[in-house]
Amino acid sequence: MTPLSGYLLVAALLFAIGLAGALTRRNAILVLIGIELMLNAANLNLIAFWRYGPHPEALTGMMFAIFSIAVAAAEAAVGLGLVIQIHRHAQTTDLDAINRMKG
Amino acid sequence: MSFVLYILAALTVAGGLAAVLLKNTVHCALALTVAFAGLALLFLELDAQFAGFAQILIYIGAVAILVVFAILLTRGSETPKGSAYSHSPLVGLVIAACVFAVLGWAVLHSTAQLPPGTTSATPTVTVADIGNALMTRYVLPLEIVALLLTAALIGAVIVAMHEKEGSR
Amino acid sequence: MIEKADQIFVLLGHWLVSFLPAALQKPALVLLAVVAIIVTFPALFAITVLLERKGLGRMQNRYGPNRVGPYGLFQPVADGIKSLTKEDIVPLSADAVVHFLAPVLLVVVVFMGYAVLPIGRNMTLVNLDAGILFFFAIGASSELSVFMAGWSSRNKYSLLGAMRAVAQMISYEVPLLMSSLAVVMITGSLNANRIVDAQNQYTYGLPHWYIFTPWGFAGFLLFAVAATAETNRSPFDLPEGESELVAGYFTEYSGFKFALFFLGEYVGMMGISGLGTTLFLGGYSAPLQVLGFVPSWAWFIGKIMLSMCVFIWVRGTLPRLRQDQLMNFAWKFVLPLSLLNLFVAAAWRFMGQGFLRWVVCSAVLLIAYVVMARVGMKREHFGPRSYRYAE
Amino acid sequence: MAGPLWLIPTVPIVASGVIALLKQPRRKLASNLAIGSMVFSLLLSLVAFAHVLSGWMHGALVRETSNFTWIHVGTTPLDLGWVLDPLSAVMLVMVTFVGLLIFIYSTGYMAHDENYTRFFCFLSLFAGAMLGVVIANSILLLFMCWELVGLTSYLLIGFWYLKPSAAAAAKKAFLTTRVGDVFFLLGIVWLFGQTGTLLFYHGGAGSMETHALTALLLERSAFGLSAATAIGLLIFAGAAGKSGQFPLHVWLPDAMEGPTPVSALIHAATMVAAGVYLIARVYPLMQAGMPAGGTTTALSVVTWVGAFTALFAALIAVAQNDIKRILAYSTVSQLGYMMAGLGVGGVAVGMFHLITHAFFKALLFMGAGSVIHGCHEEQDVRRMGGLRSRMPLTFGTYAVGMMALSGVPILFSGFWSKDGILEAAQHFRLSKGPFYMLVFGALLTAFYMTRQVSYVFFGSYRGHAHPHESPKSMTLPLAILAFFAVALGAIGTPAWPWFRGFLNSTPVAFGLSGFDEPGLLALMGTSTVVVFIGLGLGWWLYGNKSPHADQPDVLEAAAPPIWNALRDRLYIDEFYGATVIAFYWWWAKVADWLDRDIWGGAVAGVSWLFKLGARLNRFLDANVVDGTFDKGCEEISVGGGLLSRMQSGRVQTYLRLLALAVVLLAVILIWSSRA
Repeated sequence: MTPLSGYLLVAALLFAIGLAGALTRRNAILVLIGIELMLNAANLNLIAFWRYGPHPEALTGMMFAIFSIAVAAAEAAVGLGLVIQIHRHAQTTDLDAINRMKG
Repeated sequence: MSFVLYILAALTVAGGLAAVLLKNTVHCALALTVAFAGLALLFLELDAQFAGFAQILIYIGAVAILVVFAILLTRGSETPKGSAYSHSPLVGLVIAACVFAVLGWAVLHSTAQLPPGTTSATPTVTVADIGNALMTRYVLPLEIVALLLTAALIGAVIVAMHEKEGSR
Repeated sequence: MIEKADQIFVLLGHWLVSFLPAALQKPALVLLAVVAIIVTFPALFAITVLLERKGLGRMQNRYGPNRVGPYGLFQPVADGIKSLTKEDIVPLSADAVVHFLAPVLLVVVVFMGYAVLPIGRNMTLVNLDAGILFFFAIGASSELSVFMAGWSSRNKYSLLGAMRAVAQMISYEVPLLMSSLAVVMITGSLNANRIVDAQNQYTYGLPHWYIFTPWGFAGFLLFAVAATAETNRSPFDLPEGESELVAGYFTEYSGFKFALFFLGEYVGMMGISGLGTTLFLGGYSAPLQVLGFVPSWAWFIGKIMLSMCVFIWVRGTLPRLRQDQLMNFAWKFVLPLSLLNLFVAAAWRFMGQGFLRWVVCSAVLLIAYVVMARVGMKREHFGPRSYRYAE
Repeated sequence: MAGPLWLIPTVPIVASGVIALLKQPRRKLASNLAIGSMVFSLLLSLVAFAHVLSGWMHGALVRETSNFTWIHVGTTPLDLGWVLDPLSAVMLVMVTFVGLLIFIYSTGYMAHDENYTRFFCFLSLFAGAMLGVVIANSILLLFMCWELVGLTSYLLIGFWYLKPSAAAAAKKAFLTTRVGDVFFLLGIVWLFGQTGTLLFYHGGAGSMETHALTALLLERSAFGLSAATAIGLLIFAGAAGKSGQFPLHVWLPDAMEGPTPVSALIHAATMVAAGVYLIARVYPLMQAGMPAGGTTTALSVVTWVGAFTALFAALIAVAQNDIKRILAYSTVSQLGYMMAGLGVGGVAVGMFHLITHAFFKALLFMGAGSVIHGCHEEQDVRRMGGLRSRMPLTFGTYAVGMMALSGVPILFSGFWSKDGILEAAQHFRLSKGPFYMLVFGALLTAFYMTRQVSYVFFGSYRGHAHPHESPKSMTLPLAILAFFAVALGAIGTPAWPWFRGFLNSTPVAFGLSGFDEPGLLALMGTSTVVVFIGLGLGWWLYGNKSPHADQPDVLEAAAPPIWNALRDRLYIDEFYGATVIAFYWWWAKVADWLDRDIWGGAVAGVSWLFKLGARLNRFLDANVVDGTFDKGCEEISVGGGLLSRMQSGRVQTYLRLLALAVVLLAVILIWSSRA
């Protein structure tokens, strides 16, 4: 088993953990945490591919990782802002309680 | 397939699991930072110095703090009374498991077919190279990201802004 | 001979490890260096504490500590022993694990910062390509320990103190970075050694320190302000404002953990002044060419201690800000100026040699400073509360 | 030189635009902008004037035009352009100069008004429009600016729009002038139709030039009038509307509701003079085909109307008690003089009176403003008195203006200009009527001015306020104007008829030979005597005694009915009320009735039918359709319920479905790729 696949497996595991968190946790913030984990797993993938790819000097994977880190920061800021706003409106961050869109 | 990788992977995964499983929200956040740190170290292990430090700076220095702030602002710091999990968590778990299964299978299956020659050759990438790349080939994405960040900043401020009395 | 004096520690280290088998030499050398750092700076910390207590005493018309030993010189030792032997109290409702981890993390992080600082010629622990970035990354994670301390204590003073501290650190981290970026930009490298080398040259016996350029000077001032806030020193020491929150985020700490916080704080101060020295004050380089015979590490230490004295002096002089003033100052004054400084540095870079760039750059910065100060004062940006905690 | 002429009106207009954007508190800036623009225009005007002057010195008739095509309507081009000739040059200088003084004056007068900036915005807009009227070489451009002037006048009369009287006055002014403008527009269209050009002077092709005029003369129209005459009359109707000639004078006295500087600038010096100027501008048309020494129909109409207005307004002015109304009516009558002067004596005579009048009437109005300001917005002359000592500067200047207006001999400009008109009227062929009217008017003028002055400045103070002298910014313009009210006479004496020479661009030389004309000296004697009779009468009746505010006027005591008739402005407004407005009222009623009963009834019937249909429809709906329809709805809603079960509104449900879908997709992908 090559080191690349090792990293990829770690990333996949992390992604799955994040997904599980996002899918099962009650608290909106924890869902966000899960999403962050997934993003990071993706970053790990990018870096790993960059490192073991045929053209590391092209920096493509690295750049993608850096950009995605930057974007993730923005995503976190906006997401948490939304959570705070939701908390102001609904006085809770329990996602099961917030089902006003119920059909 | 070094020994360090195992340790770091264990650290990261442990952090991630803790972040997802712990009951107390703040503990989750702290565990998340552990996961982040592990990832940063993994990046370093992958000779991606810049990315690693950026990871620390942004995720531990900013995102984690943001999360913590959000937790305190939403009074989430005290452990919830009832179950920490939403309705029927098993379904979620199963789905996550499926995803992992698919991904893992894909990884193993595809890397098995990879020609084994292309693994070594540590790339020598200095920060200067990254800077040049950012300023030449990736300048447009850079600008766009800058724009995005500005927009996100303003947006976040406006979204989280405290309405004055009587505006609602 | 001078060369020997300069490289004494390096040579010493090599000599010491030379007894070991070749395989272990390299890690041993690193270990040695780490130990050296971990020994040196707490010693400096002790001296600083004494200096501070005596100096503040003088400034406030009283004797400082003068009982233990001649002129109270052994006061720090006594303090150390005391805090070691004191009972370590952990509040019942506190989150024990986090409560314990917080000071440890702080100290670890703070010491890690020294890894990239060139303490002397060839005396950088790890000569990282992205050293400065590393320093900032590590510094950023010290906020986390502060938060952990405050939150885990289950004490509203601690929590408020921690939130204040974290907010303040985040706010001032941005100008800190920005003002350092100017240097990085000019040098074209994030490597601390390169930055020092760029400054370590002389014309007419005068050094090329960045502080001796308009943008460098402005940058240094901004950096100093941001650093003071970053390390929660007065006048930015709200998180520990005794009058409001008993002792801020380490209210609930006692004994050795408290000592660790204390240590961490001062070592952090030294670290950040070391960074400032590296960035603006020419690192370990001598202020005059003729003084080149003095060993480089001496210069570095000297500069750090000097800036510590400045810290103490400021603490003895300035009153404490209000929270909203603090925030407004960061976002509406320091940050814009540091951004402008970045542009000015760029202009400096491209205006070639000659006299003109001096005039232009200084003029721009000066005018901007005056105008913004005026506007800020008139608009009363230091006015009503603008910052909120959890509602 | 005609090229940059357009700058003169443009600059104030731009200034007004800028001021319009200013916020309320930027008062200083606003007034400075307006004044600055005026100064600029004044300088340019002076340059232009000097240019014309030098040309005249070299014995050449300066008439430079610069024309361009504005737009093509279909194939016919609409031309605009501006002209620089003695007429416009003189007018330019007058307007800009008086305007500037009044602007300065306003900074003092309006100092406490919260709509300061708005005021100056309107004021400089007006100035620009007026200057546009002056330099216009295209009757279309002239009409545009004409209307713009009307608009600003409306805005400024109604400046204090919170006062209902002001609002009403503004509306009245607007509508009344509209009446004239309709005729004016007709005239323009006709002229354009006949001559095919809008330009006055266009190198021989203009409508005011011989080629076109002869054509117009030959063209016959209704009542056997030549097209020239008919058009002239139509245009004169417009002029009469603006210049408040009988019977369209009613708006002008009411216009005094506006701020006093406005009255001074618009309703004394410039805008009302625009009518006169218009006649002067189209004078070639008016006098087209004039037999030697004779006159034309158009001109005689102008003369009669003017003379009648002069007398009639003077009569009314005698019995007014509002300081500004008196001046307003005197303005009307003076405008009558100008018209008559144009009618009998040609451009120079009328224009000369226009210029002198502009100065001393502006002076009088601003003096009145100063008085009102000093007496704290008191306008009733009976509640003033004895201000001589209290506001000496105002008194001095006002006295000068009053004497100029009443035409005190030799010293004052009014004398010379009025004298010119009288002399011309004396030689009027058709009848001596106008002459006698004007002479009597002169007497009345002297009389009512004396009455007013003695009411306001002599005797003892009868008001309740504490009068005080006005600020520098108000008295300084007064002084300057007073100087000109005296000095301007010098350029129009028979001895040295510079003005006439300048306008007709004929050389003039100084020489007392000018007085040798038969009957001139006699005439001057007569007018002198008349004036002094007026003054004496006034002083005898009102001088220095201070009747109590409520006790009846001397004349009122003597002859109540006449007095009341005069005081009520000879019932002209009432007459209009009883005829025109009543007619409209009645017509509106009729229309209303038609609408309400005939059409309304029809509509109601139709709608009733529809309602019937609708009722039927509803009945069907309720009992036939709904039954089945509701069933269907229930079915659907039941089915929908099943579907909507999935729409749990829980984010995580959606997330899960998403993830599941991803998994399925991946599986399918892999499977397909393997196969």
